[in-house]
Amino acid sequence: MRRVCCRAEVCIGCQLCVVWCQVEHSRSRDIIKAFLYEKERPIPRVRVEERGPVSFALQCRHCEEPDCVFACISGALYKKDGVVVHDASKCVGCWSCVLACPYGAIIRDETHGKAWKCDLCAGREEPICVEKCPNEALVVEVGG
Amino acid sequence: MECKYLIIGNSAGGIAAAEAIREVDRTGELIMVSEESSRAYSRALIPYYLAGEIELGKVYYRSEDFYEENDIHAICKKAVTVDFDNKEAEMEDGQRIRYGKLLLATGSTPFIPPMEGLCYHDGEFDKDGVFTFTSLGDAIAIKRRVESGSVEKAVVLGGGRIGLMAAEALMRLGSDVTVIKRSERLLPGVFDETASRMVKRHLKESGLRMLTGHTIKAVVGKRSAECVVLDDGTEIGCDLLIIAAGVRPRVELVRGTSVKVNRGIMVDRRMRTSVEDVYACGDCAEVYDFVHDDFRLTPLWATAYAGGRVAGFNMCGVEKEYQWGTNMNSMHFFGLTVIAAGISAEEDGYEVLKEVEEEKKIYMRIVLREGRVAGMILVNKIDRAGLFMGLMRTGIDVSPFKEELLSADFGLICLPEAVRGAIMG
Amino acid sequence: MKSYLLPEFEVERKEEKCIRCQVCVRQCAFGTHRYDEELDMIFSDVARCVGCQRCVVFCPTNALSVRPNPSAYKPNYIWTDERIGDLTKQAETGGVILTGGGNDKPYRVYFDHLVLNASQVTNPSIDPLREPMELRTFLGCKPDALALESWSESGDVEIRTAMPPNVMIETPILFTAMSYGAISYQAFKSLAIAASEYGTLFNTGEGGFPKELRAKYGRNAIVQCASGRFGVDAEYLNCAAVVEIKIGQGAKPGIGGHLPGEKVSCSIAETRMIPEGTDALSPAPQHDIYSIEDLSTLIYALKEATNYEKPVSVKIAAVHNSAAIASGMVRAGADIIALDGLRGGTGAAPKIIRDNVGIPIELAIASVDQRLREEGIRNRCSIIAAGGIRCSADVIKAIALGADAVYIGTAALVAMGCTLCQKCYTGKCNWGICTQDPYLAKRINPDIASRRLVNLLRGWSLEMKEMLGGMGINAIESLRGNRDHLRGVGLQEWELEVLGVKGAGE
Amino acid sequence: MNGGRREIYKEITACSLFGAMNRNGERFSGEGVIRAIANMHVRGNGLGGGFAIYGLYPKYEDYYAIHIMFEGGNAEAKRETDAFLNANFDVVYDEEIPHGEPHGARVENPPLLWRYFAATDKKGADKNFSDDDYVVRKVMEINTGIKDAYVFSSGKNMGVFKGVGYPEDIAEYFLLDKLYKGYIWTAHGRFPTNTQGWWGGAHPFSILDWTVVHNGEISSYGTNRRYLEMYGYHCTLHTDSEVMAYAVDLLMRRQRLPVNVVARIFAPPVWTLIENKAEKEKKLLTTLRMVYAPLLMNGPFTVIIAHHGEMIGLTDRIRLRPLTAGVRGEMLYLSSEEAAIRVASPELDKVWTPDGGEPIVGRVNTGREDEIISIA
Repeated sequence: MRRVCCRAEVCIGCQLCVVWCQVEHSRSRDIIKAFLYEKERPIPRVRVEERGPVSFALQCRHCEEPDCVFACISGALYKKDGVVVHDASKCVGCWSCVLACPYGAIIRDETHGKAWKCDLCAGREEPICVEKCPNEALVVEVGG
Repeated sequence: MECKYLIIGNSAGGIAAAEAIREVDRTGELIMVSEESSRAYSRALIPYYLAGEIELGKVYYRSEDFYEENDIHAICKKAVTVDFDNKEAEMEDGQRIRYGKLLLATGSTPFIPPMEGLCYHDGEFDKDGVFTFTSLGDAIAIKRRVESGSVEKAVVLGGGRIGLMAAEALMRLGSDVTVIKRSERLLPGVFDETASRMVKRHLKESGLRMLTGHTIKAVVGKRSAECVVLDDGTEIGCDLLIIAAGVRPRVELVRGTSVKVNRGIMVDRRMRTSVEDVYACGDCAEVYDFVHDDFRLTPLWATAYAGGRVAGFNMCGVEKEYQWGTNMNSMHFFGLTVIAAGISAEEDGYEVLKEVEEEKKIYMRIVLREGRVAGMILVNKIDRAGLFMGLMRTGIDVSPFKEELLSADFGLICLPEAVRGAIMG
Repeated sequence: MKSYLLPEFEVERKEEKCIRCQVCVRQCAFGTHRYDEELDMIFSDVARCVGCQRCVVFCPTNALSVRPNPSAYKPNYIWTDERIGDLTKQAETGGVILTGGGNDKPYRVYFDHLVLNASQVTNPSIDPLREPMELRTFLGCKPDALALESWSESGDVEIRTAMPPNVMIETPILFTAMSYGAISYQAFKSLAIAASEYGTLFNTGEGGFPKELRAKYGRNAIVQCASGRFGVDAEYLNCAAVVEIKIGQGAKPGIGGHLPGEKVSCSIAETRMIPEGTDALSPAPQHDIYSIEDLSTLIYALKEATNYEKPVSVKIAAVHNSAAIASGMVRAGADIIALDGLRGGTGAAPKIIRDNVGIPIELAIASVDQRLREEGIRNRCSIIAAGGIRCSADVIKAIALGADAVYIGTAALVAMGCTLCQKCYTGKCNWGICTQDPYLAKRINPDIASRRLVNLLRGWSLEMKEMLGGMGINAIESLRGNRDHLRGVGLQEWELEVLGVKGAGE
Repeated sequence: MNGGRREIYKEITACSLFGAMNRNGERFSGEGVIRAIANMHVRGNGLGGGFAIYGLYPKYEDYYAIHIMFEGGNAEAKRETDAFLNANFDVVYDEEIPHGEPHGARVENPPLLWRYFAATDKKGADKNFSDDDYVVRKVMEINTGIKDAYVFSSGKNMGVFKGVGYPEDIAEYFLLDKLYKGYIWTAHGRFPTNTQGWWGGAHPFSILDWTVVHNGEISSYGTNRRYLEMYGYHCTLHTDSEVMAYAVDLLMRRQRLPVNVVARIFAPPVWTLIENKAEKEKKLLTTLRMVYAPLLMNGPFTVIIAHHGEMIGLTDRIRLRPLTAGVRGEMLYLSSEEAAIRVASPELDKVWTPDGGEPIVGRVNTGREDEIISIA
């Protein structure tokens, strides 16, 4: 299992993880282009929950027994090498996964009728949110 | 033939069980028997296919090499009997397969209410243009008929989830669709009055004609269905009739055997039937419902998968209990997303939190039982559904923060720190 | 009342780079930035900006710059902008002007007028990359001589002299007193972690020592016993490495302290042993110390309480007669003399005090060291110099003048993120250091902050080793009081004399 | 020379040190020592040389032999000194120190050199001082109080002879090979680095019967000096060798620390080595470094320290200056160069280079086996 964990005690709620997640999943991967010049702003796969002084970033937990995978009617979600993978080309936007995920970590893209979730920035050594978190609140947890 | 594991059925439950078995036992001989002569597909996707939203290739649930990769011997035959004493199943062609453990994942069959002028036998209607809508075969046949250009008007019997999705698909394909529905309320037992009203309005605005409070008395037509006659005598012409009046568990393999059957095959929380080494899951079984704390039919893709997984683990000696499921639906009708789960429609004896914005078709209804979430209906604002589902499943007392439940940004953050820590690990 | 104050800063936002992510909005506790949903634009109210640069650093597109407001009154050597600003403030509030940080007025920084020696030709400089270079220092009283048990040359020698307690530090740099309450728990803990990782000490200040940190960081702690006596009990004293009596502080000699009740959270209250939400008032004097004899009583009370196992330090602000006071302190039993100079920092002090009271630390070190030597009692104490130590060269110069070690405060805060905006007293530190607001305090991640602090200690230590090596010295003790390695530049005769150094070229 | 080839005319950064000791305490002539130090001629430059000889004045062995130089033959200084000595000592004999012709010996501007043999004559509060402490105080008083007078030797039955010139010239000037015998001879040839050459500034430096010859530069001078000042030692010569002599006096004579301990104070092991020692030694070494940190002699040095009965050789802890030891029979030799030892004694039983900070201690034979101690 591999996942991004948030140490709430040092999450400062700056939302830079959200910003950089969007950049990483944009067409250009350039922050200014992604936000100001690309037609569509990418959907962040991380959300920051905040209540008073407490905040934390939340993304797919890549569960051991992933409810979203069980619920997925299309086979778009599956588990591979300890990671819950989402094949967007198979996703039909039925939102069964949204209903199943107890963390609310699956994000709906209503425009395209696709679900999105943390893909651990496949292809990057370290997910960008972890790399860019200014307070090292986000860490990659590897475990059984 | 002989095998360690025999799975009858090749849909969600069967696949889940096979996958679970392979997580534990890479080598034990595993045979899957299915009468449908194709690789596993997702039954839940057939409306999408019919509507043209996805191609046929995307209907398949697992990759082409799934069986090979998992060392599964897939046999495309219909199992006709099982000799539970000798642990042997017999195929339609007389082939016998001895098994060590058996999983019955036989699914369900569509329910066809009696109608004059229509005969249904062995999966076949005696008239052209009449279809059920539960298999890929159904969808392909309907699609072929629609594409041949002969369907201007269609009638769908049944206003449940499948009926409505079939209707929507047909409309997208250009047909004029009428839905005949017996009850006044949409999805009774799932929707309350408000949800029903809201969805109905949406369906109407989307151009769907729905006649509620009616059944079809007769189907008229020589070779082909040409017209339906309702219980009040109304006649509605049609080129296509889809009967989507629900499903019944498919239990003929165990009828009259020592395997106990109520409405469906009875299983315990480990998905064991009353006969040793015989398991059942999915639509054919009465599985545990954690909200009601009893065993009942829950013919849903997700519960079938989760149940099959538990069955698979138990079949290869890993003890697991199933407590995953309840009635839980994520639906969408003409773009309106609706989620309902657990005890959603009841009022009496429950505390109900709700927020209604009739105009915007926003509805959030959370049903609490003794301070714990027992059910919900969400229209349009469904993003937090999983959290509520999680709360339902964990049975956490939400009364300390129940005011937060309906807030726009409700999240794990609203939970007491200890609870949140336990959930997030 | 309409305020006539000029905004101190100007915020410039490059619209072509602003992605409206609102990170700046969230980062500013002073509410400088505001997002307007309707226009999808962010506006900045410059009057609120304190110039802490948090938003500038955090803006992911570098769209922001914050710089001094170019608006200024007519240039006037006497009535400067600062003077006019202060007058305006007082006319509007009728109060004492508070400030944070250290004295920023252009008093002569003697460190900048002292230059170091280096070996050339006759005496090889030592390469610290190849040769051992030792910074280990012991703080505490040393006997004048050691009596040894065995005279035989067999090598088996017993020490007969009872050694007074000493504390070992791996580099002669300590973190000065900054209390939990003045700084956030996270910042406090960061200092503790860094001190323990690097093998030096941090000072709890007068706000007590949170119990859960004691077991792990006590051996690296100097615990203060100050005029408010907050959090002082036997366990507090005994968990530490050194006990320090705080008489005065460089930023506000002769002035007490005041932690307002709203900052006294449950945890702070417990640590300080006062009711939650009450003001924590530190009186200006220690009310049981009105003389050297009284000081001696307290020193020995603390030694008694700690079983004579810990050095007792006495910290004073560097003032006119520090040398004489220091002599008295040593005779009163102080094992360590901490001198806090004119440029020492604070979380809150009346600006008029901060900017006008005390003497520069360099002169204080020199005069105290010289006085103690003249009296033959320099061995009996260690001297820790504090107040405006900005870099490793300052440390080296302080030691060459006669200090055993230095306290750093502001430098450590800067390492953690402080940008010296001097708004500590507002409790809204955007860098999470000088605040008790949990939303802001968590901006200090002790993992990161302690790493930054350790890096600072390592960097300075490496530089010190380079400088020592250059002088042909491979152990810091050979620099202590070694004023031959210093020369003055641009100093007057009396200054050279007080410092005990020759002019450059002599 | 600029633009030309490098001419090897001088070994720079060098002083020459030499010491010889008869461990049976038998007195020997300085002829071999003088030849040995002369063999290292190129290490010096003629601006300083000197000798210390122990067992020098058996006839006056109970009296302090006080050697005093009067700069420029200052008669007023001599008068003042004589009066001072007469007031504070019983002078039993005094004379000009015998010497040859300056020109012949190639020495320049010799001061007036006088020696006094005297016992203390303590009065009043001074009676509280030991004889030795009294002498130290009086020496400091002459050196700091009487212009142009400088006591350069003040022990019993020993003496220092030094001046500006090559050591062999100094030996010749003082007729050392002809007039004297001793059981320890130390010698020094100087390459002055930081101070101009004058007769008093040559090595050995001495106080009472402690003498030091030193090669190197002590970077910790300021620290050492200011520490010694607290104990009443005032370094008038502004040379690092002087602090070494006073430190030796403080630690070995006044505090009675054994030489192996003193070596650990002057040249302590580095902390990483101390940490690996057994608990007891670790504690000792740690305590020594704590208490005597200001007497760590930091910087490159080799030193030969002598007093009655003992001769010690020591280098700094990272051995930035050379020291070689050699043994032949009862003779112990310490030298900057092995070649010089071979001049004095072509055959050696043993010759070795001690590690940095490791003292070589030779003792007059007391019947024990370990007359030469070296601490590993």
